[in-house]
Amino acid sequence: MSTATESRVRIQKEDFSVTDEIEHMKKVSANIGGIVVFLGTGRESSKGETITKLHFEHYPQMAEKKLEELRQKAIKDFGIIDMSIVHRVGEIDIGENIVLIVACGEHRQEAFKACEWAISELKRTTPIWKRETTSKGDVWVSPTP
Amino acid sequence: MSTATESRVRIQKEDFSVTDEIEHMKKVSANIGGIVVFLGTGRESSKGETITKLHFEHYPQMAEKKLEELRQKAIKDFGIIDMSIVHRVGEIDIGENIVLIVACGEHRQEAFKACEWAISELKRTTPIWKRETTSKGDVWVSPTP
Amino acid sequence: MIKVKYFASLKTMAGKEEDRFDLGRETTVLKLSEAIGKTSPAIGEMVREKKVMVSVNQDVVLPDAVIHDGDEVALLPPFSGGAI
Amino acid sequence: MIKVKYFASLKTMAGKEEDRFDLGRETTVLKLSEAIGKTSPAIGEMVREKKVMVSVNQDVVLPDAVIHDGDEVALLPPFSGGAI
Repeated sequence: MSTATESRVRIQKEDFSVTDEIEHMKKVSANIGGIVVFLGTGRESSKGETITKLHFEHYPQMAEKKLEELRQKAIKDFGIIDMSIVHRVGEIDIGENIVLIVACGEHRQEAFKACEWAISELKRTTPIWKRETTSKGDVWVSPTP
Repeated sequence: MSTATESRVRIQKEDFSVTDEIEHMKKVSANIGGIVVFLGTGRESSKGETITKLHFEHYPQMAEKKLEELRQKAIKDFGIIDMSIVHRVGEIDIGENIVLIVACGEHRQEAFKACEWAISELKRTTPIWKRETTSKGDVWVSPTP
Repeated sequence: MIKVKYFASLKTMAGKEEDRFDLGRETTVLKLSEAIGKTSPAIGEMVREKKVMVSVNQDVVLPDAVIHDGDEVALLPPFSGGAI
Repeated sequence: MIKVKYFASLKTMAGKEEDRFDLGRETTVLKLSEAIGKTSPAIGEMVREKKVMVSVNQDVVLPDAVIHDGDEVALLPPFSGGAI
């Protein structure tokens, strides 16, 4: 069901397989010992409203460029072996995968730090926007920390 | 290839599928928004020695009991929705999966904290031992922080 | 010509995905916001009040940045990717 | 009878997975360590020097814990699970 391609950062409509993404990263080095993964999924409620659907839009090219910058900074600043990032766009149902960050380190400490930094930096710097569909209609969402 | 059973903590010889474990956890609640996963894998080298094989042994029943205590404490102390833990025992090759912790939260912050705490607590409290096979023979490993 | 791209809520407000403006060889974000304001006053104002970020050729710029003929400008509402 | 289980390096040292000792209705970790020491002096010493943890019925206990007839005792070298 997935298409873990050669590219370490991707924005795509299709779902991804967490297992495939991890197995792909494992091939990078035999010294990976700790892999920390963040998987963001579609929640059913937000600020008391029931959400029925999500829609993500991105600024093509700029979004990919920001993700690649983010990946390279994570590798350099935290000393991890590698990182991959996949973000979906288009319509996404509740419970479905939205975003995946895989941080691979020799040890776990740096992988945890890099992964947590990366998701918060992604939200801050990557031109992607979320629209929520609730019973009250469609709303473009303001950022959350 | 995996057998994601009903049990949230397991010690088993067989490999597991990260995707299956996550999908199993997603069914717990439609309010899961952030999932943080730690996956420990077999590294090729340790203190300069090349490792050819790993072997894990556990104290049956006590190890499972400790993992379940750990899971319940993580849920209570960090306010996450749920956690699952799988640890493999027996022979494990380089690059293979060893241990998986899946922490599911409404938000990512508590899931990161709970997952990082859980792996370090597992190492401290769960009766599991690692033996490394190198060119110099077999060595039972002393704990690492 | 300068190409201006609208995203998310701004696309809805503008009623279109992009616009083109001829403002000579060199202009500023402020002057561009006034040109946009002629058809979409609310958007022009949001740019001047820094409620949206502005990128030029896919790099976020400061409000006093210079824009050249042929540049791609985008108006970027606050980002909200990354799930929760 | 008290059942004593050896794990990891201790299993290698003892040359067996478990042992049984008859020490009456009630005994202590110290007395048990002396009984073990008769056939495996090094292990008895490790217990007394607290180089291994001791569990009784699968709960880690302090060195002055009382052990009852029928209990399952385990000698636990420092744990090293959890990959890295």
